[in-house]
Amino acid sequence: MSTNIAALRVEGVNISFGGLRALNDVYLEIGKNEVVGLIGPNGAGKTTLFNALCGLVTPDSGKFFLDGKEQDFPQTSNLVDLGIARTLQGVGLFGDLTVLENVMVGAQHLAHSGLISAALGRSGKDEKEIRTRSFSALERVYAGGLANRRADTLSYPDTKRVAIARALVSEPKILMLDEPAGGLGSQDIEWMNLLIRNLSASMSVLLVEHHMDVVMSVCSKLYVLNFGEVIASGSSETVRRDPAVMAAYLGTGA
Amino acid sequence: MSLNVSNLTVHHGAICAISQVSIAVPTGTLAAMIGSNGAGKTTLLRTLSGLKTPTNGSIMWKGEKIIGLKPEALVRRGISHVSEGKSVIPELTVRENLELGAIWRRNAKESKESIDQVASIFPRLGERIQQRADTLSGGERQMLAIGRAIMAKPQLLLLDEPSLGLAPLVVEQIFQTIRDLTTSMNLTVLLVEQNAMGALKIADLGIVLNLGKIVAINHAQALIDDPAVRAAYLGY
Amino acid sequence: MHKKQSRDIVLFILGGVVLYFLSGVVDELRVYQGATIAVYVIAISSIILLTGYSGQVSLGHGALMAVGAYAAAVAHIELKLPIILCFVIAVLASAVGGALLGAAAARLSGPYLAGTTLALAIGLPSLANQFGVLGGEQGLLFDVGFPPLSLGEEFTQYKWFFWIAGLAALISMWAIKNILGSRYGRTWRAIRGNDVAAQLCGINIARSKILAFTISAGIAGLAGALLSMTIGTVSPSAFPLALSFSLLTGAVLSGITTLAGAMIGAVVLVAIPEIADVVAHRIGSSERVTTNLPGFLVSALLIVTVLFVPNGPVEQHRARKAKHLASQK
Amino acid sequence: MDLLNTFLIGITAGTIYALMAISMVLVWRSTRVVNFAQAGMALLSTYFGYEAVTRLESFWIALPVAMIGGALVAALVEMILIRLLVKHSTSGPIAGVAPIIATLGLLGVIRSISAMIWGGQDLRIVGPVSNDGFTINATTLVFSPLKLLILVTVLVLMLILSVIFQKTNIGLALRASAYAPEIARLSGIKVDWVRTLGWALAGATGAVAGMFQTVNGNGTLSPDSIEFSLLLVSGFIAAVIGGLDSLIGAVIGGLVLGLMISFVLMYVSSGLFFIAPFVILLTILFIRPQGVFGAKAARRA
Amino acid sequence: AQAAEVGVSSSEIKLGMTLPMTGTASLGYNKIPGAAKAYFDYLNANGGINGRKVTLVVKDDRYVPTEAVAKTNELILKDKVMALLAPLGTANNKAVAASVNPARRGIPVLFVNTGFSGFADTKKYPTTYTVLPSYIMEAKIMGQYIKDNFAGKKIGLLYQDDDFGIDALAGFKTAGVNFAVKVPYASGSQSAAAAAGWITKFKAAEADVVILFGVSSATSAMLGVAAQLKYAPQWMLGSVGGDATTIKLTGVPAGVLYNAIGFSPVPATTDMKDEYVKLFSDIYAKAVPGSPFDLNVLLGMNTAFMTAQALKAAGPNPTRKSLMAAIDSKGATFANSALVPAAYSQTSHVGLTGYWVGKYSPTGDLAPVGGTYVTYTTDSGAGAVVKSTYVRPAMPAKGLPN
Ligand SMILES: Nc1ncnc2c1ncn2[C@@H]1O[C@H](COP(=O)(O)OP(=O)(O)OP(=O)(O)O)[C@@H](O)[C@H]1O
Ligand SMILES: Nc1ncnc2c1ncn2[C@@H]1O[C@H](COP(=O)(O)OP(=O)(O)OP(=O)(O)O)[C@@H](O)[C@H]1O
Ligand SMILES: [Mg+2]
Ligand SMILES: [Mg+2]
Repeated sequence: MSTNIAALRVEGVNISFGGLRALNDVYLEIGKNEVVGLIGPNGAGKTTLFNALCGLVTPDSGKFFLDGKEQDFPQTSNLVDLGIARTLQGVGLFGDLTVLENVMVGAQHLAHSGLISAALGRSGKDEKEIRTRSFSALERVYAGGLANRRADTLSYPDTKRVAIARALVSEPKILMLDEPAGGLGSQDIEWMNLLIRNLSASMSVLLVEHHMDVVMSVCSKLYVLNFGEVIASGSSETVRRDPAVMAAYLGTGA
Repeated sequence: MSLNVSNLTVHHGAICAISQVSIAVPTGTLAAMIGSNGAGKTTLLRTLSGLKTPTNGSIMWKGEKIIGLKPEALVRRGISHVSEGKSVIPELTVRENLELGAIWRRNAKESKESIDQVASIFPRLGERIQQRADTLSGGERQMLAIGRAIMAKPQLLLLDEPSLGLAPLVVEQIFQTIRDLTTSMNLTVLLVEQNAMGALKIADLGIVLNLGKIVAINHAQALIDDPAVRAAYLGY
Repeated sequence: MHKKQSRDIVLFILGGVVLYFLSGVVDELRVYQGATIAVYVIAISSIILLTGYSGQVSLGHGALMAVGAYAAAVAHIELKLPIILCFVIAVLASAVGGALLGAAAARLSGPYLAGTTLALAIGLPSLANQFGVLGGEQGLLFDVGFPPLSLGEEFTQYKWFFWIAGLAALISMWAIKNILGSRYGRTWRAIRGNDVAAQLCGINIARSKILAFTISAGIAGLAGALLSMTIGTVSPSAFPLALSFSLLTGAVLSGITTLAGAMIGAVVLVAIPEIADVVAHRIGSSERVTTNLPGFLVSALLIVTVLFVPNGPVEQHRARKAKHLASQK
Repeated sequence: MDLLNTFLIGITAGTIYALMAISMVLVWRSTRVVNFAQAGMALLSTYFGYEAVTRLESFWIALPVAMIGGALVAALVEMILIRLLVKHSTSGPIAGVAPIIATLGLLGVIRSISAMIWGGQDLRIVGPVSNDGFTINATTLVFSPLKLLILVTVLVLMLILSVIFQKTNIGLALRASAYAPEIARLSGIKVDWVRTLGWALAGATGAVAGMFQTVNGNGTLSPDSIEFSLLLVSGFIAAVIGGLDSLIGAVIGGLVLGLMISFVLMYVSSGLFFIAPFVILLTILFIRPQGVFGAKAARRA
Repeated sequence: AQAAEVGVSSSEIKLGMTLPMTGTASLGYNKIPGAAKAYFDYLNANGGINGRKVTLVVKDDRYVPTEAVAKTNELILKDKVMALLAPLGTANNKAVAASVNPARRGIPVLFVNTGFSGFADTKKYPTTYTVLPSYIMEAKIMGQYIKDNFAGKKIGLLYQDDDFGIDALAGFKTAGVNFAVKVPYASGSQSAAAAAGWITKFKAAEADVVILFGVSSATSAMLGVAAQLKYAPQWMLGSVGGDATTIKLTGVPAGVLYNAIGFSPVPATTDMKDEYVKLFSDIYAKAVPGSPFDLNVLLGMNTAFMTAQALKAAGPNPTRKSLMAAIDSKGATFANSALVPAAYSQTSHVGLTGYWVGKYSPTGDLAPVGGTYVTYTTDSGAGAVVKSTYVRPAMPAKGLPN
């Protein structure tokens, strides 16, 4: 059955920085329309794995499968074409662009007109298309009203929405979110939960998050990293009760 | 009364971020301040540490009026502020970042001891001591920021969302550390948190801020039990 | 969208008509200065594109102008091409130069880029001494010829320069405006804001930066060719370090991110020495003071500008208006 | 013999470039500003030194006078100009350009003021010791007591600065203030004072470079002198080669530049004076875009 | 009444000048306007030219061609000067000629301050008049001197790698001088460190005679460092960089210059027996007290003096045309301080055509060997170098044009 083919799979990923082994033989699989959580203590290597999947770090070794086909780890600027989008652990908006422009940058690849026609002022059609798409991406995160604000005047929760809209506008098949709920108040966290669940109808989501409420409520599968190794994986419920995970990460309170 | 804020009003240009706030935090008290995004929590802390000048009101610390004093002067009066969002200097090493915390005391030996202390609280930092801070993970940077504040041996500790980006286990640990430090060193702490439940659990005093105004101030446990607070800030 | 485009075109044509009539009424010196202003407008725009939009600093644009100027002169003298083609060649040649420099520059940040371009500004012009075709220190003549007779007996050489430079300025400003308003401009601003995020949006940073350098250099090359048209020769000493610096100054005076301000910067660059001369002679007491006062005034103006109007008068005005509106609400 | 002399020429020129580069590094470290007026400030300090020499007739008094003068000028510039600059243009593309423009403007202001006060003509400063080359076996080396003195002084200065930076917290405070003023403030560092101190140190170092460049040349000084123009460009290029953040880097950068130029002029062509630094700089930055001793951001996300 | 010429009114004749007043290239040359003005003031105080005062508008071009063009335009279009006087520098003059094109407007460019031979081309520069002997002439005369006095010796040459140097190389080639070593330098690079390098090269080639054919700062750097390195070949200094006063001001000990060979078209500036030097230095000392009287001053005043005669010769109501016609017909006979003939004629706008050879005294001043001026003359082409028989006409009374 074709649905069994994972949207994204990596195996045997190794990364070290100097003497430091940041990732050790890591594997991971995300099914279509699945929300997978990647959790683990600080410095376990979660962001590093994200970076490897995004071409920001080159793994020392490892295999990368997209839709079941093995290929090289992606180059950052190719991500969009591969159908992968990602948000950053910080927020990373373009401060002096408007919200709409921010999202439009994410839709860059839709433009086909070249420099000459841009210089002649003939890229209007492209622009219109990008604008429409960007606007609907903003609507999707309920941020349509912010379109003309400068990004650096937004409130913190709003910046998170816009960052997600910017990732969404390229209509990725795989969306990677790095701590989307970090720093949000309880109401916004609930909103984020809802959004992620809705998104999973049309894409796979890989999520790094320390907020266990979020993780537990949206993820169907979890991978736990510790010191660069996968120490547990499986359904959220099993992982949660895994004593090793509790000792390394969750503690008693969760 | 050790920290005494009365009728404090702070503006960002035309925006009024804090209006008519009065708080008293006795010595040795851990006060947790919660409130939704944009409530003005960060602004309040920045005013207390001298980074921002208020429009109106007064701040007394240990019986002295401190409005108008510069942050570097306030550090010498025992006020230490861990600002929001991983306030580390990426270009410096972990050790240098820590040393920075103790720099005003000009005592190399004490500084070394403090580093050992921080390393025992956050072993991860001990392992990374020679690395540049920009190699650290998000959570490690947060540890480093807190570590720097501890290095300063403060009497009033202002913490802005220290749990941001930390793993649950570490959050628990940090909260516990803050609690222990408060008690053992007779610290006064103002802890701003989005993790309202965690913060209130360890706090003596709870403060709820909304749209720049105080909407509730009470024993922490009382706030936890308050159904209105529970609904709005604790998520259940 | 399209409405805006056609409005732009109408505006630019209107601008051309105004310039046309202006050239008829003012005296010859002003016409000549007008031509210089037009040249500066183009050169400053190229800096605004590079620095204000793509965030790369160049202290060596004078050298890129030299590349364009030499290319035009060589094309004119050796290949005997018609003058308009010479200008096209100037753009292409300096764009190639810009692409090469840009490829090196894309890896460099802030002061390292400044250092490299500074060295370029010093080194490149003296390279001309090493090649015979470039005419050594005395350079090459670059004569665009007399105005066509059909324009009448009265039509002076300077007016002809002014027309050519003015038309070039209008066209290039229009093209730059379009580029900056398109996805290219947006991309550059995005990279400047956060390069990792831009990369994740599918932008090839190096390629984008090189493109900015290439376009900027091409425009600078056009300005260089026009500049050498107004002085009639191309020589290394026509493109000194001071030229690169004054372009940057002009860009700051214009507002480094406001293309519309390029006019202001250019006018100031041309007018200031004259004004400073007048002031110096009015207040100067001794010979020592009067000769050095203009230099002092120009430098002091620079400092005052970056201190108090760092984003340029246009942007300043815009910000003040926005603030005013906000406080009324 | 040629080889030795070429080497010696490069070394002495290089040590003075190194000194200038050090002063640029100090400014960069304390405020993240590339100071194009550094050579101008050195010129002004040297004029102070000239005033002292003509009145007191001792180079050894004039040198500290120049250093103190240089430190004061630099401190004033930091307090008045740079502080405002940092306040007004912190963000956006202007932040990268404003310091360049401001310091270029300052250079112009200093030059014209010097010309107004001291006139355009050459003024003389006599060096403390002879600049006549040492003679060995009847051949005269391009190395003199004065050049030896310069070499030693630069080394000593280097050492003093390194000790200040290693043994005290000033180095850390400088860097913290430059990279993250707010965090530095919250750590109890008097950021304004530290930045001023950084500039003052740079001003004093630049004054030494200016005094030495003057006596090592023909002993004359004028607002438009070639020696000072060279100091401006070479000091900056040396600092960039070294990596702008590192004192050692500045010294290596200065020496590398001095030696390479000397050898190119000697063995390739003496007409390549302005092309050589460009090629050297490009080559080094091509291999290491952040300079020899500069550090690069280790991780981006 | 007849239409008056631009820049000429009933009471005034206005002339314009651009040259580097500030900046690296200004050293020495920025004294020229003061010198010229000093003479014109003297002239005006003594009745001017037929009752008209001669005024000089000076603009600073910082030695940048674009500035020179802009400032010249101002002079012509705004200040409305009658003629341009003594603009300095090859590149600047070329830029001005190409862009401002004074020729097409019929504006005379009197006595350009450069020895570049190209400006003698009357087809290209029909209104331009040179005054200094060309660099080619100088090199040829030097070459002749070398043949006569240093046959078989190893010769070294320091030159600027631009037009200036190219002219020099051309002259030496015509004269048939073979160099053991040639050292070019880039303009603006003449520092002490660079000079040490040049010396190393000359030493390596074991040059006996070293010709310094560069600007003053190059000569100074070279001689200063040579003194430190105890390097003392037979020096031969070109006139451009050979002004003793300027060299000594840059700190070169006078002793180093001793016995060096030098060339000049005008008398030695210390030669107070010379009537021109005497008069000019008196006028200058009164006008600009405290400023030393050097070659730049002498040349500047000489230029002003020649200009005055040209204006006088141009008739009661001088026009641009009559001014140039006057030089063409009578220029060769204009009294002036130079000890060599001028070659102005209907077909040539070439000024002075030769040099006298002298040696520097122990105090570092150029003086004729044995007290008498021995002058040579030649052209910029293939013509031979010959001993000149030119006898300078006596100075008109009080140094005023007659
Ligand atoms: N460029 C680098 N050089 C050296 N060490 C690095 C580098 N990048 C990452 N590391 C180290 O690798 C480890 C993994 O970092 P990573 O950012 O992946 O952690 P994380 O799981 O995302 O943690 P957090 O939850 O705190 O964000 C950390 O200990 C970090 O210090
Ligand atoms: N530098 C600033 N300029 C203008 N307005 C500001 C500035 N900083 C904060 N504000 C505004 O002041 C108000 C209070 O902000 P503050 O950062 O203090 O809130 P907070 O409670 O810390 O929020 P969060 O939980 O998101 O950190 C907000 O409306 C914010 O938009
Ligand atoms: Mg992380
Ligand atoms: Mg906050």
